[in-house]
Formats: sequence, C-alpha cells, structure tokens
Amino acid sequence: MKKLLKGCSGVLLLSLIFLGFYLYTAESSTKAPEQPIFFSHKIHSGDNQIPCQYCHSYVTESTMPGIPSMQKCMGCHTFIAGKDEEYKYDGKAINIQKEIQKVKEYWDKKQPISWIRVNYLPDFVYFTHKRHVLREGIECKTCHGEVEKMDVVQRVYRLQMGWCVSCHQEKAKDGDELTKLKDCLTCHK
Amino acid sequence: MIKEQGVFGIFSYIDSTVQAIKKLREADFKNLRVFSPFPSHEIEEALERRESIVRFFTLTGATLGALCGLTLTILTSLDWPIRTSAKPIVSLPPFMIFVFELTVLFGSLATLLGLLINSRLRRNAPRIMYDPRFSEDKFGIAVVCKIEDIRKVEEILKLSGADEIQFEGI
Amino acid sequence: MNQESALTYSKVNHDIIRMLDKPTVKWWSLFIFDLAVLAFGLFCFLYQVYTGLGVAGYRHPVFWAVYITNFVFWVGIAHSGTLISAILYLFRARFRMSIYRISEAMTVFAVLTAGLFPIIHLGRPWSFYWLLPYPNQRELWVNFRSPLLWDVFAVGTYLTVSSIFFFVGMIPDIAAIRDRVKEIPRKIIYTILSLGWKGSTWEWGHYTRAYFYFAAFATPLVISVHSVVSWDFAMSNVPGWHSTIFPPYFVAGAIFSGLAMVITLVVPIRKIFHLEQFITIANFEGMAKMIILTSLIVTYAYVVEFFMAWYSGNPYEWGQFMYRAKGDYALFYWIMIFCNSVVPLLLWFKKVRTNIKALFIISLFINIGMWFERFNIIVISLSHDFEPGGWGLYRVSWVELGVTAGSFAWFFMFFLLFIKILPALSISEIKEILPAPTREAKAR
Amino acid sequence: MSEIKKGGSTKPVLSKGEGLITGGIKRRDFLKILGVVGGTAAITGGCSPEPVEKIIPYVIPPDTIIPGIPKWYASTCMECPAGCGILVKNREGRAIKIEGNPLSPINSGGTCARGQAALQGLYNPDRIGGPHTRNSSGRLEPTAWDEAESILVEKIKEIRSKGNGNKIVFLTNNISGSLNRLIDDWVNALGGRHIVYETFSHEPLKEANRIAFGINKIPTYNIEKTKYLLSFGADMLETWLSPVQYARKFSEMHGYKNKSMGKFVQVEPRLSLTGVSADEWIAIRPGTEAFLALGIANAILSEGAASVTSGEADKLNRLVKDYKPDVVSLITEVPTETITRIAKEFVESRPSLALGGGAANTSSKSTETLVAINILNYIAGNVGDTVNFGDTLTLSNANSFREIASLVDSMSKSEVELLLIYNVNPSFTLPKTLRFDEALKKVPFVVSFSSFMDETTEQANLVLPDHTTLEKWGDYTHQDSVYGVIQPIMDPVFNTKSIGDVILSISKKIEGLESQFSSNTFYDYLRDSWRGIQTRLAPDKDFEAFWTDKVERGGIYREIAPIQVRLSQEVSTVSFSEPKFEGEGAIYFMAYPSYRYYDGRGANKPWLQELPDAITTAVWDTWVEINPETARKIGVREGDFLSIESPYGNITTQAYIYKGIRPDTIAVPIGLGHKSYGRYAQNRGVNPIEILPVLTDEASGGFAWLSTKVNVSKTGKREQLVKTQDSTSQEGRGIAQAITLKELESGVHEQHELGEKFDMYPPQKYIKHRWGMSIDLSKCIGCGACVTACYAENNIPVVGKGQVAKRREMSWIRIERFYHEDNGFDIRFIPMLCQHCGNAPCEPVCPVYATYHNHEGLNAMIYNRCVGTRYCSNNCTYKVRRFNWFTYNWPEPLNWQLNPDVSVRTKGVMEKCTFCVQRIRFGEDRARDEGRNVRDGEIIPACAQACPTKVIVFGDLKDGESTVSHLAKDERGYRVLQEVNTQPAITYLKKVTWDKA
Repeated sequence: MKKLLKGCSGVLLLSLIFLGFYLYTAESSTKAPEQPIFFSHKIHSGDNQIPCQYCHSYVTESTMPGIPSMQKCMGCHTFIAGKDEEYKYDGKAINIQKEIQKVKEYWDKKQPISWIRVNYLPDFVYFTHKRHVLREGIECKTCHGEVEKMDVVQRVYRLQMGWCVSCHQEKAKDGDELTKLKDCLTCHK
Repeated sequence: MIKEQGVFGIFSYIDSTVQAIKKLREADFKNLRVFSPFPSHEIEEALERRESIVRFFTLTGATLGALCGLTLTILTSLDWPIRTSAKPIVSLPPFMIFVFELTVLFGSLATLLGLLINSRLRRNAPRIMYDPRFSEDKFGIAVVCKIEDIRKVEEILKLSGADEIQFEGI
Repeated sequence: MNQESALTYSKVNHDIIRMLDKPTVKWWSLFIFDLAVLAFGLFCFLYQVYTGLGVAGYRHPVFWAVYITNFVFWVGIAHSGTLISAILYLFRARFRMSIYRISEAMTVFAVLTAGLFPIIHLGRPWSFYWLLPYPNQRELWVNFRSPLLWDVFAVGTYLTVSSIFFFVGMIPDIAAIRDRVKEIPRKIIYTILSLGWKGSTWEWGHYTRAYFYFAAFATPLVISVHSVVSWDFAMSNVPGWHSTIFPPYFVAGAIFSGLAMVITLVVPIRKIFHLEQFITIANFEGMAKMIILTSLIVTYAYVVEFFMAWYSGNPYEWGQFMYRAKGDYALFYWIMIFCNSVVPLLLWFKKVRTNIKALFIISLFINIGMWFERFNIIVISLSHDFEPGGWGLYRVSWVELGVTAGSFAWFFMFFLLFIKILPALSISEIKEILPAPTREAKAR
Repeated sequence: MSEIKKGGSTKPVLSKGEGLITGGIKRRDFLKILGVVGGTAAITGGCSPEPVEKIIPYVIPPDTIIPGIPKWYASTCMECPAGCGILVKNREGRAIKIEGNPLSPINSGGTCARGQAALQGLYNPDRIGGPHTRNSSGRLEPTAWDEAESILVEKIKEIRSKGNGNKIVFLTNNISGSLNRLIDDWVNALGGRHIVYETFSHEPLKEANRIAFGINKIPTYNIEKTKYLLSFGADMLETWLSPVQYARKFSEMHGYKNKSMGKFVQVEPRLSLTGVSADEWIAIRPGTEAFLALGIANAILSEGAASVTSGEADKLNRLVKDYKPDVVSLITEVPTETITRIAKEFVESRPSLALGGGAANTSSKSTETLVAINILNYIAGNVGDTVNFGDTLTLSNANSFREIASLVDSMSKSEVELLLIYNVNPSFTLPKTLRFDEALKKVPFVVSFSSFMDETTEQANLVLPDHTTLEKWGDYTHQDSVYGVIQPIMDPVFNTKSIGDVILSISKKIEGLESQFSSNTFYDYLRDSWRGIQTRLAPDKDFEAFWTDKVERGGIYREIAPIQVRLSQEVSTVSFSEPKFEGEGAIYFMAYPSYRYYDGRGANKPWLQELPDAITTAVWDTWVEINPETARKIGVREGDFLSIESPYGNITTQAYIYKGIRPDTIAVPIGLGHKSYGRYAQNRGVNPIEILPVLTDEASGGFAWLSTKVNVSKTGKREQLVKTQDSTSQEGRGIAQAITLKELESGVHEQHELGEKFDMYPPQKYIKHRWGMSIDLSKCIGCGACVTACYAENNIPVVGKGQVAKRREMSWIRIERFYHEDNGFDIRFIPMLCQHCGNAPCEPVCPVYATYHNHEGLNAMIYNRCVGTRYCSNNCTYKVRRFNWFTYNWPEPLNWQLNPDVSVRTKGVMEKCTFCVQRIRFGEDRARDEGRNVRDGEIIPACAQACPTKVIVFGDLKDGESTVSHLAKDERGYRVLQEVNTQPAITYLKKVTWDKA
C-alpha cells in the first residue's frame, strides 16, 4: 500500500520537475498560419534579395515596423506578374501568377488584405523596434528567425519574458546598464 | 521476510509482564518483543532499551531546513536585485523568519520520516505474533528462540502469570 | 477524578470508539445544512471572482476588511489547539489529555479555513501562486521582505506541522479502532491509516521520542505564526497598526479566542456523547483559568495602546485611538471591550468557572469579541490614517458575509466528519493517566 | 471597414474608404494596422493565451502618419467663448490628447478641465450619427445628407416664394470669424436675421463701458500687471470672459516671487472658486456691490487721492458724495473701516484693477454697478493701463438677452417660419417662464446643426449634425489680438458634415445665392477670407507660406496696446438704486455658472461629471450650498433634499453645508438637470435656471441671474451626497501649509529640514536622473485641469456616481480642499498625487515586487505583475493608490481616445500616478537619438502641462541646475507628512497669505 503511495508521489514529483523545466526553457515554434494570400518571404527577401526594410519601412523610426501598404505591393506588381508555374509548398502546388492576381483584385477593390499575425506580444509589453534595430543594431533574425528561408513566415521564438531578459542580461556592459536593462519599466508601462 | 518462530505470551497485568521480562532476560533470552496498549516506562526500563535514534533525523532535517531558508532567500534576492524602499537587497532580519520556518518544517518532516523508518511502520496489518487485545487492555511478550528452548520459555511465561501462551512457526 | 476510577482500559476503548457508530439523523441534517451554507459561500466567492472585488464592501481607503479579519480570526482559533496539545504536553499538564485531540483537530481545520482567506481577498486570485518562490521562465522571484510572504511560509509550515502532529498522535488509537471494527470498508481504511501499529515497545520508544520533538517544534512555531500574522500590521506604518506590542498581544489574543472556541466545541460534544467521565469539570476549570489570564493580557494591551498613543504625543496615533473610542465605529469598539475585558471577569468566581452553561455562553461572547477585535484593528485603523483628505468609511457587503458564513460551514464540515471518523479523544493517553492494572491491586 | 481590436473600433465610418484613396486629408485617416493600438488593450495575467489576430495594412499609406509616432496639430478650443489655442495629439489617425498651445497669448500652454474634455465631445457615444428628419409619425429618423439638404432647400425656396425671407432666423452662439461672416451674409441674402445668443454674454459690461467711456465693448484686463485686484463677484478663474487667460495672468500677479505678491480682494455673497484664491473675502449683501464701489470711490476722492482732472473730480464728487463709507456700510453690511482700508490700498498699490460683472452676481442694476466700478478704475488711473480698450472681445457682438426674449416673442407670434439653430440650447439655458419651448412649437420648421441630441435639437424638424471642432476647418477670434485657426485633427468619427459646407452646398441649389457663395467647400471659403486677413496684416507675404505658417502656429497672435479713454459726460446722468428681487422668499437665490459644465454644454462629458467640484468635492449631481447657521435654523444636514421655491416653480436638490456663503443666500450651480443630451447628462441633477424670473438688467437688457428670493424647506428625504472628500479639516496635520508674507519678509519662520537625514539604510542610488516635482500652493486655484488631463493621458476609467459614492473614483491626482476657520473663512487646495517616495512604504510590502523603486527615482507600478493584495495602498501614507474593483469599459467610441502608450488596467490590479512614465521614456529616447542629455523642462507630465497657472514643475532632482531642484530647496518648501520619513520626490511650496487684519 505504502509502496503505491510512494510510487504516486514519485511520479507526481517528477512530473512537477518536468513542468517547471518546460516553463523555464519552453521555446516551441508554432506552425505557419494559413494566410489569405500565399506570400513567400523566401522568394522576396531570399531569392530576390529585397531588404526587410524596403517593405517594413518604419522599423528604424518607430516602435512598430509597419506592414507594407497595398500601394507598395502594387509598386512592383504592376510590372511583375510572376512566373506562371507551379510552386511547391508543403505538398501543395501554388500558382504564383494566380496569387499575384489576387493582390491585384484586392487593389482594384481598394481593399486591404488582412494578414494573420505571426509574431505576437502581449499588450502590456512595450517593445520598440527602433530602439533595438537602429540603436543596438540587432538583426531581424535574432528574434524573427531566418525569414528569408521561409515561404510562409512562422514564429521561431515564443518571445517570452525570460527570453527577452536573458538577452538584456548579455547585452549589459556594466552594473548600471544591467539595472537599466532589467528595470521592469523598460518594457511595462 | 524470514518466518519467525517463537513463544508468545499474553498478560493482563503490567507487573507480571515486567516480571516475566526480567526472568527471560536473566535466562538470557534477549530477543524479546513486548506489546502494550500505552507507552509504559516500567517495561522500557525492564528491557533496558537504548535512546531512540529519531533525534538524529530531527537534527539533520532542521539543519538542512535552516540552510535552505538562508540560501533560498539570499540567492533569489540577488538573482534579480529589485530595490524596494531603501532596504538593502539582502536584508537578513526578515530572511531569518524563513530560516526559522523552514527549520521547523524540514525538522518535523524528517522526524516523521525517522519515526516511520525506525519503528518499521510499513506493513499493512500485523499478522503474526500479535493479538488485537494489545490495543485494548492486554500486554504481550513474544520470545524468538530456538526450538529446543521453547519449553523453557513457556515455563518462565507460565510462572510469571501469562493468561495464555501461543506458539508461532512451529 | 473520582468517577474516573470506574474507568477500565476496555471501557475507555469502548466509550470512545462508540462515538464512531453510525451517524444519527440529527448528524446528517446538521451536515447537510452545513453543506448548503458552504455552497452559498462558494457561490459568493465565484461571483466575486467573476465580477471583480468591487462586489465586496471595500472602499478607498479601507482596502482590507472582513476577509483579513476572518483570516486573523481563524489563525487565532488554531493556536489554542497547538497550545493545548503541544505546550501543555511539554508542561505535562494532565488536564489536557481528554481535550487535546478535539482542540488539535480544531487547529488543523481552523488553519485550513484561515488559509483560504488570503486567496479569497486577492484582486486576482487566479495568480495567487505568484506568491510562491518557484522557478519560472520569467526569471522572477518573490519579495522575501514582504510580511505577506512571511505569512505564506508561516501558515504553510504551521498547517503541515500541525497536521503531522495530529495524525501521528492518532496512530495508536486508529490501531485500536482497527482491532475492533469488523465491517470491511472501515476495517481497510483504519488498517491503512494505522500503518500496521502493534504497540510494541520499540514502536512506543520511537513514538514517544518523535512526539516529544513534534511538541518541541510546534511550541515556538505557534508563537512565531501569530507573531508573523501580527507583523502584517505591525510592520506597516498605519497608525493603530505600527506597534511593537502586537506580537505578544496577538499571541495572547489568539490563545484567548482559541480556548473560547474549544469550550464552544467541547461542551456540546461532551453532552451529546456523554463523555462526562472523560471530560471533567476540572478540564473546563483549567481552561477557564487560562482564559482569565489571556483576557487580562489582552486587556492590558488595549490599555497600553491607548497609553502609548497619548504618551508618545503622536497626533496620528492619538487621532486614531480617539476615533476608535468615539468615531463612527465606536459601537464595535465597545462591543470588543465588553466581550474581551469585562465578560471574562465573571470567571474569577468558581461558581461560574465550574458551571458548564455559563462557560459556554461566556465562550460565545469571547468569540464575538475577538472577531471584532480584529475587525477594529484592521478597518478602523485604515479608515482613519495619516491623510484626512483620504479618509473614508467601510460598509460590509452581502458577498463578504456570504463568504464568511461559508468559511464557518467549511470549518464545521471538517469537524463533523472528524467526530464521526476519527477518535475524538486520545485512547492511549487516557490510559496513561489511568492506574495500570497490577496483580497486587487485584490481590488486595 | 476593418475591425480594430481592443481599444479600437468596429464602428463603420462613412467616406473612410474614399478618404483613403481619393483626396481628403490623408494624414488624418484612421490607422489600419492592428495591434499597434494594442497598447490600449487590457493587461492580462502571466502567460496570456494568444488570440488569432489580424494585421491590416493601409491600402495607400497616409503621407505623414508613421504608426507608433504621435503628430501634433494646432487648433482652437471651442468649449467656451474664450477660444484658447490648443495642440492636439494624433496617434494612428486619432486625436488622443489635447494640450494648450504655448504660442497662444490667451492660454499660453494651459487649458481648463473643459478644454481637456473636448475629446469626450468628439468621441461622445451619444453624438448624432448622421442627418435626421422628422417623419410622418413625428419621430426623428436617419436620412442621407443630400436628402436632408434638399429638404432644407425646398423649405427655403417655399418660404422665399411666399416672400417671407424675413421670417428666417439663424440662431447661433458667438461664432466669430469666417463662419460668422458666412452665416451673416447667407442669412442676409435670404432676407433673414442672424441672432447671436450666448448664455453668459455680459451685456452690462458693454453698456457700462458705453456709459462711462462711450465704448460699447468688453475690454481685456491686464491682470498680470496689477498689484491690487478688487473683484466684485467676477468669477474670472471659472467662466468669466476668458478663465484660462485670467487664471494665468492672476498667477503672475498673485504668485509669490522675490518676497512680494499682489493682493486680491473678492467681493461676493458666496465664496466662489475664484474667491477662494482671494486674500480677503468680503461677504457683501447681494446686489449692493455698486454702493461699495461708490463708497470706495467716495473715500478715495475725499482723500483727494484720485488721479483725475479737477473737472472730472467735481463731476464724480457730485456722483458719489452721498455714499460716505458709513452710509455704504449700512447698505452693504461691509464694515466702514474695511471700506476705507480697501480704498486706501486700492489707490496706493498701483497699478490696481477693479473687476465686476460675474454672471452669478448680475442683478437688475448691474450696469450701474459696473459704471461705479469703471469710475473706481478711472480714478485709480487703471483705464488705459490694466483695462485695455485696445483689445476688445468679439463677445461684444452677442445679442442681448432682451433681443433673445423678443425673438422668442416673435416666434410665439408665428413671425418666424424657419429657425436654424447652431451651437445653442435655448430650451435648457433660457428660463422656463420665457416659454421658449411653446414658442418653438409655433415655428413651422426648425433646423438644428447640433452634434448632440440636446433639448432644443429634440424639437427640431431637421437635424444636420455639424462636426465637432476637432473634425473641421474654421477660425475663431476671441479678442481682436488673436485670430485662431481651427483645423481638423482627424476624419469625422460619425457621418456628420461641417455647417459651413452644408450652407455652401445648399446655396448652390438656391437661385440668387450660387454666385455669392461660389466656394466649393468651407475650407476654400476659409482660405479666401484669410487671404483678406493676409492682405491686411502681411501684404508682402505669399499667401500659401502665410497660411501654412499660421495653421502650424495655430493662428495669428498680435500685441494691441491699451488706448487712452476719458470719462464721458453720460456718467453724471447715472443714478444708483438697489436691484429688484422677485419673490417673497426670505433667502436670495444664486444660480452660478459651473466651471465644469459652463452653461450646461459640458454635462455630457463623463470626465467633467466625475471631476470633483473643488469646493464641495461633489460629483455627478447638483447640490445647494447653504450656510450652517441657516441650515441649523431649518434643521438641515448635508444630504437632505431641500425644496427651493420661487414664484416660477421649484427645484429639489441635496444640501451642502457651506460656511462660504452668507446666511441670507443659497446657491445652486448651473449645468445639470438636462432632460436629454445623452446618457451622461440625462436626468441628472436639477437646472436652477428653471425657477428664475425673466428679469433683465434694466440698462443693458442682459439677463439678471441674481434676481430671485426663494423659500427653502426640507422635504424629509435624505441621501448621501456623493463627494470625494468627507473631512473638511486637516486636523492640524500640516497637509496644506501656509505662511504669511510678513514671516517670509522677516525671514523668521521655521524652515523644513529637506535634506535626507540620518537613516538606517544606505541612501538610494540613482544612475542618471531622479525625477521630482514641486507644487506651488500659492498658485493653485483648484480648477482641476490637472485631474482631467491625467484622466486623458493615462486611460483612467470613469466609474460613475454609484462607485464614487463608495469612494472608488480612479483619479491618480486629486485636489484636496481643507477649510480653515481660524481667522475668517478660508479654503486651501492641495493637489495630492503619488509622492514617489525615496523611502516608499508601499514597496517593501508587495510580495511579488509589483511595485518597487527604480533607478530614476520612480515608484514603479507593474500592473501585469500585481496580484491585488492591496497591502501597498494600506501602507501608503498619502492614500494615492487606486484599485481596479472591476474591469471598466469605455463605451464605443470613447475608447478611441485611449492612449496607446499606457496599459489599460483590468480588474484586480492596483494603479497610481507614474509621473507619466511614458512621457519620460519618450523624452529620454529622443534625447538619446539626438545624442544629448534630457533638457530641463523638456519632459512635462500631463498634469503640469495642463495647469493654467503653472503650479507644477517637473524635472530632474539629480541635476543641481534644474528648476525643480532649486525649488526643492526653496524657503517655502515642505514635504507632506515628512515626519513619517517617506522622503517624497514632491516638494510643496507653502501658500502665501497676507496677514489678516
């Protein structure tokens, strides 16, 4: 009888430890969402070498990077119709031209495309891209992963507090700076 | 566990029980097991048992607790130093409270452990060499002995006034 | 102890185990009513969690009220249990033997009740676990300088230790029950609980030793716990809270209220189960005397608080205490004085001390008085502190009353179950104080 | 349209689509990127579930909006006729905060609570969503714009065909500038009349000036220059003419600097908010101010101290000879020596200034009173110095009440066929006895341009809702020296249309008008009229440059010097007598304009409703102020419902026992008691105007507000009067401290030890800054602008009357008021907010570090870490922490105003003043980007910014050169409850009082 009890408690204890460990280091990546249009970052910034800031133009001046306007899309796609060929993406075959056609339709309807959000921060977190990209010169992929290798962007890091803090800790040069970087008010207002 | 064998006497009176114990020990039967419905000093003395070692468990537990209290508070405070009011990051006076609490906590748990281990409280129900009346009003002496000694033991128990005598494992 | 001579070991077993017979209709009806009240309390709590703490009567600047009052009240109740079982054990006070099991049970259940309130009163109860120092991905720890965290540890430890103490003390008695009951489910349960206790000498040896240590731990613990609870107030700077006298004052108060609660519980049990032989007038008198003592200590504290407020010339303190005596809450203040300082004076008379009915009524008064003591300390101080611009009044809401009622139901639920499932009196220890049966005695 | 998440909107906004692609003012378009408004979304627990969120890009990016970066646009506030210059913050296409325009000479940076609350007019959930017309069943039903306009066109055509153009009346408030011109021309072209109605139009001021100086205008007053201010019931810090301007000037005159300050004496039966700031309150018998003025004049003249020509002297002497101080004393119940003393002080401390004509004290003899006051100013040589007739008010153009009355009369005689109503609400602001509503029924067709469903609009046949000021183009002139530009801060929230555009577009459809009103939009019309201004003021400039410059600066600001005027002959014809009071009652009834609601137009803004009245701290309701003596007589306690009965009706409201009012007078604030006007205003409080008689100031035809005697009786009903501060005494605890000028001059007064004294603990270490604040009590007038500004900046929820009754208001800063009765009755204000203590009691008690002391001296509060033990607030010495008892909501579209840089708190967390940490961070970031240190005064919290009298100074205590660190060492400096050794970062400067005789 007591053996059984012991066993139970043992299992419980272990599972607790594992849970703690998971919460401590959890960095799962989520699968790519189904976007309204098949937009491949790989083709744009990978194959065609378009720099991130060409589309996400506010990244160095504002808190948020900005999602490219339809106008920006059409800026190129009035001229680039795309190849009329099947493009392979996880088992599916996608016709690039058709996808670009969709963008044109949106444009003609003067209707914005509603993308599914991939990288998400809770609302009580204040993160400024400007501060990180412009001043600290942190590369996009540090947080977003190698987007140029992804067709449909998916989240690479869960962007949890512990993850942010660890980076802040590394970046600090001296005690004072550490205090500043680990000040709660840095991200929570 | 190995099947024990021996003689097993049940008494109604404490003094006769004590007497029997004394006699048996004189007769050089040291492996006795005595049962009583309440902790009895006479019997303890008669058996000349040494001090329980539970106290060592207690000591270890308590010390461990104190250390845990100290390290937990100090290390976590230093891990992310956050200034509240003008108080120092490591402010020992309040931390002492945790040292104390954890001392008591771990101490008690260790003591419980010590009790369970030492008094072998692990089997579900006593099967052999036990009589339900022990928990009520009877005393008992179980003598583990060689087969040739059985008669002798029985003799002693009878003389010292055992109400009844049973034999285990024979 | 004259009638006790009639007691034999087997009678002890018989009488005490008899209490565990099939519950009567009365018991069941009581139990169901109790559950109903508990359900209502639970509803109130959930309603509060869903809508927000606003449904309670809190208002600026009174941010703590009935919930914390209940917390302190129940923790206080708990203390006398440990006092009777542990401290008196160390002092070898014989009159504890017959009542300590009940008071110990009371301790455990009271702590279980008290422990709920810190969570109930939280603004965001669902994240109460943030008060525990556990490793998390946020790399955040807790603030060990906060009295509230001292509470977490103190109460947690107290609950664990007193439960162990409670259980260990019962092992031999459970064994006794095991050896008597026949019907299968109970047999199995008691067998498991008794951990195969045989009452052999080596068991007794370690047992007594361990029990002694538990007592030795519980004694300072019980004092520390209520000191910590008092520090929740004393460590702040609120006039009426910030006072060095608080720890002894609270500990005394706790024991005071606890003893009263023991009487409140024991008197009916004694009556219902005809335990007059076990629980004698002498037992009650012993408690009554301790009540007088603690009542005097508490009264002394009341006086000293006032004196210090006046003598220190601190306008905030003095303002606070004049407000207590004359302000909006004066009624509650005087109720407290009457119940805690005046009523117990009756116990100076042996007639009253030895009159069960009188004791019972007085104990009820004390329970009420002590509840109001906590209410006064918490609410009145908060409503009238440093900054006149921030002063405001508090009114209790039905939700708070519901939860409070629920907490009593919660406590009595455990108690009712205890009476029917576990030995309410200590079999083996009562035997200790009976004269051991010897052949000489027989012969004579 | 796109749905925007929490803090955003799902309300479809017409023409948004077009707005995006075709012309329109793109920079003001709504943001289409979701998540960036996330800042306004609620905080949740530790690890929040991650909802599927949409991000929606612009179709075409607006030219100047960068998501996440605020833009400021200059405009003009239209919450009252003062027309202060404002700057409006635009984030992601939304107006989220209003601040005073530092360039504007009117308010130079400050605002009042009403100005701050203009946003809640813009986003008011009860605005009229689009044009409405009355259907057959007599109910107003929505319609389309062209539909609505054509209805109006048809009506006008019909009327003109009958040749009844003269029966068209356009009733507006005092809209000066281009719109005024447009309406004038337009209605004239139709043959009708344009009548300007202002509830408080101060006709007696004009008339008195005409009589005394032959100038039929309202001048401006250079209060800042005066050393001695004598006000006969002018509530210049509340609603009188230009409150923010005069508050600023007053603080310059009365604020303590280098060992001196001006003196301010207030003469009025009820101690008003303005009077509270006075050094001396003279509780004069209602309506007898004239005699006091004459008495003073008499004393001055008999002393021969007057600076007038001998001729004038005789003339005046003849006028005032009967009013010897002792005589006057009998009439006015002001002691003789007081009169002579004031007379002495008034001439000796020059330049002095005498003011008068506050609405509440306007009696049937106000013109005479003001003539007397003019005489005072004249003989003290203030006219042409502190009284500036060079720079007069456009308010002078408003029609008198008498004219309004005659309009109502002609309406009831069905002499009006078409009534167009804009920005006025006569059925609320006119006394019931005038029977405006009945008259309105006689008008066949009524058009309202109101954006809100007020009492008058409810009776209109056609409703053509105008934009609010923040959505449209326009201009406004309050005084000759200022041309303010009104520019749209954002696209219209609702389907509304600028009145100017409506007039222009319907003119197109009416023959004879199309040529005269050729401009396509009012914007063009406006620019044309500004071309005129440019050719007048800056002929050499190129217009576009001129225009953009003015739009950026918010308008044209000039200096106009005072002109010299002499006393006119007519003065000597004036005869003085006591005013008429209607009703047999024993008690004077005073209905005073509320500084929160003005004439009632503020009542639909929750911020103003929840802003505690400075004197009573009451909210969300009306009350009647009654002297304790009188109260004792009729056995009234606070909260009792009193029935106030005049010959014209009675009102019932709760009593507030107030020592600051004469025993023979009771007072009720104007502004509440609306029958409609939206959820916040409706059926709340009572409207004292209802029981006033139609009595005018005889000479000027202005409405006589102080003209009734009433009976007061108990109804027996009693309720808690909902207010935010119960205690009126500070129990000698030195919360709001004061010091006399003498003590300061002599320098003998105990100075507070402000240095960090011995401490068990090591001193706090501050890395770069230690933010601190100083609050000068000698300047605080208790106007509450800071409170409302804080609500706007920090997303502070409004909790409503029921919750305030439980003292659960959420304001981070509160104005505490304490009554002093030691020598005379006197009230002190003290703004109380988080002191950001160096040794904060709240911090160590939090079990989860949700509040702590950061390296910049901020007492940080991390909402999302808070579990809600509330211990911090218990331990807070100043009780400035607020708890979220519930999750509070902002009804659509009020939530559009939420500041994206500040978390919206949810139920169960503590919150409090953060010194506007978001602004601090913004300033620091900018400094870092520009590679420099933060400049002193660069970072200003919302409260300090809004304060019209610049009471609050914010800065870095670590930098020894900063203003605030100097003030922290000021001799008047003290810290509230510093004996508790919390070492606050806020230093209060003691109020300075003149030694009372």
